[in-house]
Amino acid sequence: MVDAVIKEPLWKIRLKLWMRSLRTGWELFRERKLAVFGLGVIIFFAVFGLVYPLYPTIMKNIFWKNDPFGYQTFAPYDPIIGFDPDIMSHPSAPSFRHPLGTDPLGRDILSMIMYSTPREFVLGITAALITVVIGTIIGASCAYYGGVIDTFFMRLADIVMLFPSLALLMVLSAFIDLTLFRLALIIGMLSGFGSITLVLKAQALTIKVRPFIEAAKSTGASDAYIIFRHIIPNILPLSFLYMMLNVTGAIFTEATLSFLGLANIRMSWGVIIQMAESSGYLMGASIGTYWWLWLPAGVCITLLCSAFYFLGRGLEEIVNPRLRKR
Amino acid sequence: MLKFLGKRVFQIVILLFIYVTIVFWLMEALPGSFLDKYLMNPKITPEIRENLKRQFGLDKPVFTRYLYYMKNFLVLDLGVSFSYFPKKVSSIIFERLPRTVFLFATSTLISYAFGYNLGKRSAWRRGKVVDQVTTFTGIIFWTIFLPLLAIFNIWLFGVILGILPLNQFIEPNLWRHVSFSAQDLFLKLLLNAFIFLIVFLIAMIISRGLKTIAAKRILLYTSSIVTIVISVSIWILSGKAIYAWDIIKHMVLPVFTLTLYSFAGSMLVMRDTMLDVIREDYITTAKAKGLPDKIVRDKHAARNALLPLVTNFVISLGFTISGGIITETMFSWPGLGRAYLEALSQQDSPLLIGLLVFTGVFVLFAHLVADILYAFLDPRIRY
Amino acid sequence: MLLSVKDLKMHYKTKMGYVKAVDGINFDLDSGESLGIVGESGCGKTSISMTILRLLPDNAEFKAGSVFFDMGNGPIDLVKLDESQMRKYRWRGISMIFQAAMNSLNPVYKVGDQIIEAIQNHFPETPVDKAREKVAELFHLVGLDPSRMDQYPHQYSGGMKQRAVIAMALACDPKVIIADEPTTALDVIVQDRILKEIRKIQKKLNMAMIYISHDIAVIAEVSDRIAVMYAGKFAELADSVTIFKKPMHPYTYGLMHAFPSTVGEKTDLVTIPGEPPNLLNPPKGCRFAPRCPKADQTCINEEPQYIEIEKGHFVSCHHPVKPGEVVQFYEQ
Amino acid sequence: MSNELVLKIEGLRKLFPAERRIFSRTKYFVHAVDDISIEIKRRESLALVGESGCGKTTTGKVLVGLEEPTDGRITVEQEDVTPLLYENESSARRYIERNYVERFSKMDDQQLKTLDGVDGIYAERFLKLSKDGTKFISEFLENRRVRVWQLRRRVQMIFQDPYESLNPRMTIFDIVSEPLNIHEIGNLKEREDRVAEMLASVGLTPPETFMFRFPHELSGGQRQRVAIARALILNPSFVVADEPTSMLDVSIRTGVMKLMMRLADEHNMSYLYITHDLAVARYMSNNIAVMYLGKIVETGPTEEVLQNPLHPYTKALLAAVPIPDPEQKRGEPNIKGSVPKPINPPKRCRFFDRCPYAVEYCEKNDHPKLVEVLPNHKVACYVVSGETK
Repeated sequence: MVDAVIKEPLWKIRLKLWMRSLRTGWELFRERKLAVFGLGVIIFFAVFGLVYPLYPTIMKNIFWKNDPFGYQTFAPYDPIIGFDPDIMSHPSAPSFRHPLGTDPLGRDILSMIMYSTPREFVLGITAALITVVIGTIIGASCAYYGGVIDTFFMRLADIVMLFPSLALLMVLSAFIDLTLFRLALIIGMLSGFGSITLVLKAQALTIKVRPFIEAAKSTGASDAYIIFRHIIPNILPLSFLYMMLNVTGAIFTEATLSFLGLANIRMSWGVIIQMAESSGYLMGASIGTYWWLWLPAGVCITLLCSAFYFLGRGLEEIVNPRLRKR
Repeated sequence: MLKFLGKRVFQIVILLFIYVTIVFWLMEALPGSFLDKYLMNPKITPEIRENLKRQFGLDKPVFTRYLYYMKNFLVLDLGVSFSYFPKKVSSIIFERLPRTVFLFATSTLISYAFGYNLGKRSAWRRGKVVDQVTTFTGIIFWTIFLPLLAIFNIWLFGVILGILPLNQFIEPNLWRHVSFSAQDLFLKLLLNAFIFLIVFLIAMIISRGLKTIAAKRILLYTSSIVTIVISVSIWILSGKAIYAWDIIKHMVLPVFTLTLYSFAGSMLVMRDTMLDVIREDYITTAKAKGLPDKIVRDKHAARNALLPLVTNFVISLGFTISGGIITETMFSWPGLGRAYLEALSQQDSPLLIGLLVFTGVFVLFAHLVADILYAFLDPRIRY
Repeated sequence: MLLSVKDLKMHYKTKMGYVKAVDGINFDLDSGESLGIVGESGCGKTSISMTILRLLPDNAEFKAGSVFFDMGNGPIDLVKLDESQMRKYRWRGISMIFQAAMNSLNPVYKVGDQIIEAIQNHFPETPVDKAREKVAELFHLVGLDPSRMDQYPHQYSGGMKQRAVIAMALACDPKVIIADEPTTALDVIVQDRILKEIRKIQKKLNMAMIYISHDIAVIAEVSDRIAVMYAGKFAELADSVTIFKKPMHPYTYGLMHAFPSTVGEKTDLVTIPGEPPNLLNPPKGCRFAPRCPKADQTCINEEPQYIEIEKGHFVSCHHPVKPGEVVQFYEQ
Repeated sequence: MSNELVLKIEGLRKLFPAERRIFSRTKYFVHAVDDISIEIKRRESLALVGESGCGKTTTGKVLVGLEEPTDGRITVEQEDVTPLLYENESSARRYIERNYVERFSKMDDQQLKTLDGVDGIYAERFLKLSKDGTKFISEFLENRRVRVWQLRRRVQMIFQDPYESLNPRMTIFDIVSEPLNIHEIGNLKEREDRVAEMLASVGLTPPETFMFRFPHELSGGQRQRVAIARALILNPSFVVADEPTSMLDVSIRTGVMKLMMRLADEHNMSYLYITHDLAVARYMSNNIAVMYLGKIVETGPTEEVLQNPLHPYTKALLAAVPIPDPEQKRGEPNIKGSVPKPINPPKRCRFFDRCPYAVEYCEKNDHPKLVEVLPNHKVACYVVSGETK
């Protein structure tokens, strides 16, 4: 053959193919209204978190124009050490100055929520990524090799799943200083070695028995080649889907731990609610009076969690052909 | 079947052994000890501390204590609690167990009944508005931040509507002068509910033999109404009805919250499996046989989709403790979850280990039950 | 005429447009007669049966045509019935043996009960023991041990499931049975036995049957008349001997010569070049034109009429093959 | 050269444990393939015919190294490749020990010299090493890894299901070039050329329009052509084809069949054509072997066996094949029952339970051996070979 058959560099072709599959995926995805809603909410929160640095500046230029000194000293929009001296009693109800009110320490709730947003993302995605990487590799290897490796990891998963994860994290919080990253790591590992391995292994098993694996084997492919070139690419969509669902779990766990005051995180949505609870604003009739202390943060947790869940389920219908419409 | 069960029990015992070991060493690794808080107390001299230490068995080396613990565990002795000294861990657990289990059993039962029905309908009308709306609300409730839901419910029903008590197990003012304990009454209530359940089940089994649907309904309704009337009158006659009512009233809000939270999970599971089943050829066959839609849906599709739901149900019952922590904290409900939180803050390690171990046993037992149930529901599975 | 299908059209709606799965199908069926429909995968042959029974998925759209069915009280157009009336005709009038017989039994119910269910659905006054008798009778008929009716489907072998499904199809004494690939997953010897069994029962009960298969040899075995389907339309319909000896449509001709046989001389096999068209947008003229060696400009532009060339021999082709003519398919 | 044997299987056995036990030894085995012998000459093809579960696919899988043989010797082009088919080296060692060293050390030099065929080659080598068993084994296993690789290049397989045998996440180029990739042949440019050439020769022209498509964008026939291209890109001397056309539509099937025949000619290779369809076997093979429950019951030239079947099972199989001609009437397949599972089969003719001609003799004796009844036409049946008298 004299002519070059492939006219473009290979990477360019692959990029094109990739873009094309992305586009068809998006076509399918667009039909799932709930998933699009989820994606919308996620994008909203991402933007919400990203514009945080602008928020104090804007507020300063509107409300503190005449008192730059006070703004400097009390840093009224600082999520951790802020205080607004011009308001008589804290917590104060939402006003123009503080769109979501202030907490008992005089901090601006909106700035607290905004400040926490990127942290929730980082935590959720890190934890989910760890989970999925562990789960995919172990699941694929267990399915492919079987035998001792399989038995070991399956029993390990059994034991990990035996622990009520929240209770275990609570115990761990007593001797591990649960910072954001450590928490992400632990949550990620707990679910990575647990249930997700089972699911991904089951999927990998269905891949393993398909003839193209045998075809590769009969050509002389090594075990690692088959696992990484054939099995993992085929379970990757499912892994990605579980990653989305795991983000939900991780954010939820973090919020609960923070709410119980067991995580060493200075500021997060869970911490905001915990603040309200520990200073007694969730008791009896004051619940309704001081709604801004718990409602916005709680709604944020719920919304972000469900957004990732919606996204995950939307993806599931693309990834899992059995759920597609005929 | 027996062979399989034997194998499974053997597996469970080994798993449990490893689990208990891990839990024990995990607790040993906890920094500090229960006695640390007496360090600052001038009234407790070092001698007394030594004495306490000996009493608690903390003077022996860790490994001896581990062996000791395992030996005791074999005879189901979970040791003595530090903070409730000299109460046994097992007695604390069994005192609180009924409250937690009742809370969860009721809410799980209700939510699965709801979830089963809703999931079934939603899958059958997939893609329609009904389906979209149920799925949407389902996911929102499934991912809702549980404390938020609890606070919201307290606010709505306790504060705004004012029809339900906010939290706690009983109203202390009411119970100040009574001679009997709330626990006793609660157990009797449980017994009552249990009897009602049994009567209902028997009526169900009998009604299977009946020919017409009307007869079935009459039998079910009369038997349940009669039992309810009899038990209510007994409560009134004994004069304890207001106290019983008090307990029930306190239970409504936590049960409602938990039901709301967990019905979504079962509904989504039901919907997903149902969607799988609907594509099967036997569903098309059933339709081709000229069966009405409702029968195809209920008898053919839902029956097959039931299997994963049942496993899910049994296993979710097993996880009552960790689920209980938040709910019980929010509603000041003195159950196992609260006990766990208290034990953690008190560093009462025997109680902590005991609670974790107990959960483990409970979960493993639930798995076993799920296996057996599965074999009954799915004729293809013969162990 | 027991069943008469007139200009039946049913399309599937997809994002890319309409898949014209059934596009103008005509045929008649008399009682006691068996009609075979042969076609390649994806030509729409299964959709015909689903359209007749109105068991279509959500995205299917019924376009046109009518299905006249005579239960003994004059022909009724099934297309015009509402869902609850239609239900009465399913199984009692027209029953089916499904493509994947292995999966058409519900795994959680006993086989006998599933058949009884069908009987009691259409004859609600039948007592259970009467129904059980009927099932035992049916089991005898299809060569199954009646004691097996209290077993679950997973306890049956592949061939037995197939027989049970046939018994189920016979449960309400239907006038017509549609058998969609009734033996595809089975081994040759079992397949042969079951085909003979069905044929025998059909003769005995004087039922009408429609066989649907991709395997022309199987169809030849069991049908009196054969319809060859190509891309949503019938290419040719005639009695089975004519189809084999004097095929008029080039596609039929190609099929006949593409099939290897164990008997007779080892002849050269014909290869029909190309692939069947995509039913999303089939060729404008004759759908076989792009693969046909006899195609000319007319074939490409004009759709051929489906006409009765001889008595009982329908062909839709502009240039039918003459008897004795050798069609030379070009190789790829 | 044309008479050269490409593949020779002697006494191949493959047992699968029918149950798994942890503490005791397995007692029940499925005799999937039980003592079969096959020979294939270069450029000739053998069809292995039988119903599902008769062990024909297992035989093919053993040849390409997807299953380990339990027993028997497999020779590819005058080389004993059996040690290469074992997963671990110790079983390979044991095999050589048992099959060569023990046998050869019992013979004297004169006897060893008279051995012919493959045995002769190895006997010569054994003598050269002055009958040193350990040396012989280590030389036998020399470069085992590399030779396993080379074997994989020489023996390839085409699978039944064109929808399942191609990885849905790989492009056609990736799939076809995968063997080159694994065997590290050529650089990217050369691989491209070879893939393009191969695609063109299996009829996927022009190749560049197909190279970067995904399997689901192709039709069944095109996919099977891709699978054939993948199998042939390493220029194997021998291909195991496991029902490659059974899932294809008739109008496409003949094209693929003809393509396979043409490629066999062009590439000088042979097929082991596994099929359940006697009619297809007729067109695709020179010789045929009919299998029943792990045993070959009849073998011979294809035309001869089809025109003159001798074994009752072959007769039944032939009678059951539907004929695409409504006027042709054929006999009833007069055998009883259905295929049993070959779990620890009793020591008698495997076909005894279903055989219409079975006599007491068939039950009393072990499964009959293949006997040459007509020239080149062998049958394993006591009744046919006349042993019962």
